[in-house]
Amino acid sequence: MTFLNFFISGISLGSIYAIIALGYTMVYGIAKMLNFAHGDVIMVGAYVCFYATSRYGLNPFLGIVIAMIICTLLGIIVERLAYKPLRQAPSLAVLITAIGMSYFLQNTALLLWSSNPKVFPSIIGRGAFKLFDGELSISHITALTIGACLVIMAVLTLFISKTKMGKAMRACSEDKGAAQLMGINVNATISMTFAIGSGLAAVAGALLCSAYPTLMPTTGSLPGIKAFTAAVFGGIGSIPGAFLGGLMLGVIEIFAKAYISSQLSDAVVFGVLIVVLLVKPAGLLGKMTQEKV
Amino acid sequence: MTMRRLINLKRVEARRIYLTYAIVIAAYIICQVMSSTKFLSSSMRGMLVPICAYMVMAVSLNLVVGILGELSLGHAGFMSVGAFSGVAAAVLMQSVIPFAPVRLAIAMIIAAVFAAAAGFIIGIPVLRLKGDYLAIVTLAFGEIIKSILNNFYFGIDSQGLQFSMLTDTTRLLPGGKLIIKGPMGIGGIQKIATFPAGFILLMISLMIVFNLVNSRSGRAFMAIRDDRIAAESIGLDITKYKMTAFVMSAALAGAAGALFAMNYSTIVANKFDFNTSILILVFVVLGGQGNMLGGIIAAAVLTILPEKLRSFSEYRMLLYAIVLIVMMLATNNAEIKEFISRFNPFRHKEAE
Amino acid sequence: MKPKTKYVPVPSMSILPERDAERAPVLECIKLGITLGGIKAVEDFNLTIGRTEIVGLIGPNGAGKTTVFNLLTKVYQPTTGTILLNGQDTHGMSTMQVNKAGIARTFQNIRLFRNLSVIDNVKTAMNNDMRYNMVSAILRLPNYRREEVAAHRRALKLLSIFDMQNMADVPAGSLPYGAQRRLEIVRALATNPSLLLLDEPAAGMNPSETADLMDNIRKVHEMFQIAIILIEHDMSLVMNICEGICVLNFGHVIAKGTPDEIQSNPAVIEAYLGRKKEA
Amino acid sequence: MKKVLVCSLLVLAMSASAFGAAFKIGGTGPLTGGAAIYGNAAKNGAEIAVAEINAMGGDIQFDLRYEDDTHDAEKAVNAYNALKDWGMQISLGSVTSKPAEATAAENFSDRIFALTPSASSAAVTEGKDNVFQMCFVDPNQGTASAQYIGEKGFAKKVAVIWKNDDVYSKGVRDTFVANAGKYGLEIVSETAFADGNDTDFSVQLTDAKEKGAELVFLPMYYQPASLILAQAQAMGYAPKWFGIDGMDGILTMEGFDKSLAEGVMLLTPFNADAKDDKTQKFVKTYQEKFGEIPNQFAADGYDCVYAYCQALAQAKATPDMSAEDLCGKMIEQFTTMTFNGLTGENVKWSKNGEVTKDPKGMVIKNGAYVGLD
Repeated sequence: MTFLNFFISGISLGSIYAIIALGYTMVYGIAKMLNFAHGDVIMVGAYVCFYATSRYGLNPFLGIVIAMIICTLLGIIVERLAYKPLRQAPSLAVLITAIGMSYFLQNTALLLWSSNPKVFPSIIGRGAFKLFDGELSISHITALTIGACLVIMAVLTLFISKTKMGKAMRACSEDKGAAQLMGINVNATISMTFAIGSGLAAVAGALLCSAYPTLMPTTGSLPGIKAFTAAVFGGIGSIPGAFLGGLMLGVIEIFAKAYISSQLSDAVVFGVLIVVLLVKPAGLLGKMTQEKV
Repeated sequence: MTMRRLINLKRVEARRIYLTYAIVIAAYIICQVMSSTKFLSSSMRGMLVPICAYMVMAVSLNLVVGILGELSLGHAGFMSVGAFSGVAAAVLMQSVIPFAPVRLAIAMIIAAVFAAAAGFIIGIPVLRLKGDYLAIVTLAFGEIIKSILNNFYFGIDSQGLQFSMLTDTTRLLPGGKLIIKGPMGIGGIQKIATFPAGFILLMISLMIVFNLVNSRSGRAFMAIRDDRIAAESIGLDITKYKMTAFVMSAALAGAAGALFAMNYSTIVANKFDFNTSILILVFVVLGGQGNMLGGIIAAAVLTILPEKLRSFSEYRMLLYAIVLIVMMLATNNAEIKEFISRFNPFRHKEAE
Repeated sequence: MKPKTKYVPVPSMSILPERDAERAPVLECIKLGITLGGIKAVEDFNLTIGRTEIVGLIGPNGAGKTTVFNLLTKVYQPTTGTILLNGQDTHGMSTMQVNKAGIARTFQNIRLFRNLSVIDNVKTAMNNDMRYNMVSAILRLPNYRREEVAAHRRALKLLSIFDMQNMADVPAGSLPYGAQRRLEIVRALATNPSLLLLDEPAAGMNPSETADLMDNIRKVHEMFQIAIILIEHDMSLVMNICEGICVLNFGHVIAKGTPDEIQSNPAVIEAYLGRKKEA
Repeated sequence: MKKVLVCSLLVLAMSASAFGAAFKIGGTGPLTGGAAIYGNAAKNGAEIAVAEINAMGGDIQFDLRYEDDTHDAEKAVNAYNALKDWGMQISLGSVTSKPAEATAAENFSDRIFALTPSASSAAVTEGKDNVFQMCFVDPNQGTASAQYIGEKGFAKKVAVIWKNDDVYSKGVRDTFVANAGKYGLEIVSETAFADGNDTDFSVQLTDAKEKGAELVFLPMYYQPASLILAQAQAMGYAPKWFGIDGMDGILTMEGFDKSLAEGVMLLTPFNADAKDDKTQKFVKTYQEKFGEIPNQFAADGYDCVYAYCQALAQAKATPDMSAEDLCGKMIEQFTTMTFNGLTGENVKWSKNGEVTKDPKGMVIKNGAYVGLD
């Protein structure tokens, strides 16, 4: 039973990683850049949601909607100002700019909202589903996160495969030059990707802080890196991969803490990542592309 | 075909190498003179050694990122291995070698050897991967090194060296000394790192990298970077050369780590985290991949900049972030670059 | 450079068996095949190349010509069949090992080391001839200087075959197209191959450049006395220069023979020449 | 109106140096980054003290400057050097332990006296005659906690959760574990966390619960502690909780459900709910100026400045003295004087710079601190 409880803890942590990883993977898949500022957009989303609900007493779900709107705008602005001018630049330059953007968002948050941690009110309370006479409990927020992950995954998959914009995104991810020649507005498509990714980040922020309720300007950065790892784990660029990678990372982390060593759990998590990549060099669900000779 | 439009790479490269040496030497002399005549503020004087260490880190990472063309996000891990092994070695040698500069030199060599060994072990799995996957695995190794060092205890007593993991079970005999104390790192370090030592290490690193680049190994590195498949087709052993560059780079990072650590009285594994790896990567990218002088200048500028921004108090790191973004835009956006190059009289000689 | 011996043309055993010579063939492919993505890209490919023979590998687009090159150089490992290089089975070898064993190639889409100078492109290919180690390089020991000077001279000599010695210090990526193609050949030659694979060397060249290239290939052939396999769409080049021709279609060899035989082969005309005549 | 007054006091404080009659006092602390809460609190506390002292217009006037060290030894030394260039005469060391170790070494070699508000690692003062601490040393907190729990008979079976990559947490945990046996405590569960996996504590809590721990000792700052309390409640685990001074601040976190902390015990020298005038005045000023309730870091910062004020007055020091002269005088004063501040009465310092003051055992009842005795 303990094992199952740990498993559920792992799933609950993993679902948070998964929802952050979805944003990472989507931006990577289409814009081919590692958006290290994604974690900080999550933090901004969480702050907006926090202020909307605790300070202005709005309904939590309305808070999330407001956070999504603000984060979407933020994503578009960031993309326009910092990433768009570097479309032709080497990918490393974009990576560094993203890191600069991450510092920028963190420090802006520090100035705006101070360094004191805030306790985030859970958007759906702190209850749990009890199973087996209370031996097992799955908190509502975990259930909600997993549900949200599945819904987002389904919607994203449908969006990408069915809509015109989604098809444009797929085309851009395959070959930007060819997409342009086919009359696709590559810039608009990439902006759209950032907008969606940032909107997702707001949801992720609200869920992250509902599950683990402290909020600081640095709240997004470490889960961001973990989620990025999760995205790679599942095969970066693959939407189901991000979900699977996130869940697995969470479960591995909890099991490593429980059965190996709570001090070395990070080393174990990253060790597993390395082993997985050696066996499957493009991640669990990633596609290996062979260079044409 | 107009030959005049084509640049003579050999001449450009030779000029760049001499220019790099000349600027480093000149900067050293100026700093040394200013420092001895008290013309340099304490703040600047205090940064001389770390700047040297960061410059060596930039040169070292440039070997992997700029010359070999592989992205490493865990370079601080090697610095960490070097820092811990170097300082531990220096502590152990304290009574044997009383003369500090010699102790420092030996400690840096030991640090380089340990970091190279770490580079080799890590290189075996890492170099089988490509691109972003390789990058994420270096990040993972950086975190693993940090995690392990945070749980590593190392001491010496009359029975010899004692190690333990997770908890301190070294049970040192009376008179023994616990050198590495897990998350507390190493404390009470004798500050034997000096600016001249940093300068010498930088010059040696430059010599190693420049001479390597202009040899069969260096050509092989760059060939692999430019086209791996073609490099294989002309019989280059990709794995061997990637490993060579990786290990060499790790060794230099290790020596830099030892220099850095011995400039402070205390060192912890958390110092060498992902953010430090990124910082070094920023030096390399900002200075231009493969451009040693650029990396060195970027290391100096980005170390001094946050200090010079202190007068902006709470806006300091915000400004730093803005400056970083603006610099990346300015050096990488074609239009802005073109605009800036109009003001640079030397530009046309160096640019493609 | 290799010692110059008398040039004895030794034509292909397979294509021209009656002109077989006393020396062993440089390359023998026996029932070579590969499946890529479920499609049999090449199947039952048999070819034997004599010691100093020039063979053309032709066929319509997508016939599997470059795949054959990729099989020979182990970019792909063949699913079936055997490749004997100088009588030695290359099974399990990597691209690098095959090159050391004597195959050098050029690429259909030019693959130069663009940021390296022209001469460094050539010297990189001489890497396996050099013996000095990293310590010598870092400390600039005498053996480093000696070997570097020797390599430099040899590289210049090779470049001079293609009249490129005056571009030695130019970045390879900034060379004009034709020069880039020539440099790829020089780079391949610098690895001392016994078999040179040229993948569409004349692609994108105008007729006068093609004529120059033809001369150059002949010159190389004569100087180094090596076997050459040539993939080419320019029929005048192939017919002029090749002693034997192998025609590939849909991954299968449909004809082998001398240029004259191929030109009159009805299967070839139907599959290839008939439609390509205007080219 | 009061805000304006405080602000103008601050302006006065900052401009005191213009007259050249103020002591230049400087400190480093994390003002940005993940540890910014602690640095800003200490800085704010010190600023209030300086404003008050300067407003009184006595002989002792201060010119305070805090530099950001981002909780990093390297940056701390840079910050220290920047303060030296500014002309710092006496130092507030650094706020957090590892940076403080690095700057203390500089203080020692430059002969600039340092009194750190909150850097509690033993290595900060070790072997340095001119570096003093305002807070307890980590080892003392560990021992004191074990003694307190053992002697009061709170529990026999104890679990410890600590932050493995944090010097403070690790330091307290080490001496707590080493001394637990002496006071009849059995440590049944020991689990750790670190930066990057400090969100989910289910494993640590399950371990403690399954091993039957009656009390969980939390040597850590209040931010992770708040998560632990919330998660324990969610899994229905209700042991006794015992924290140390870093736990202070948990009640003032914006949005924190105070019922979670009901019954949490902690050893702290300061609590913002104390009824004495001094504390109440400080808390009021702090709230007006910074809009938050001060934690112990702020109180430590505040006390440091007042301790300096007292020592300088007693030593009859003047701002034109060199740092080295002041250093000698301060060593003399601090090893002999007794100080009454927010964080303790009859505070004394030993020759090695460690502070002696009584830790107050507190328990949280109905969302407020109550003395444990």
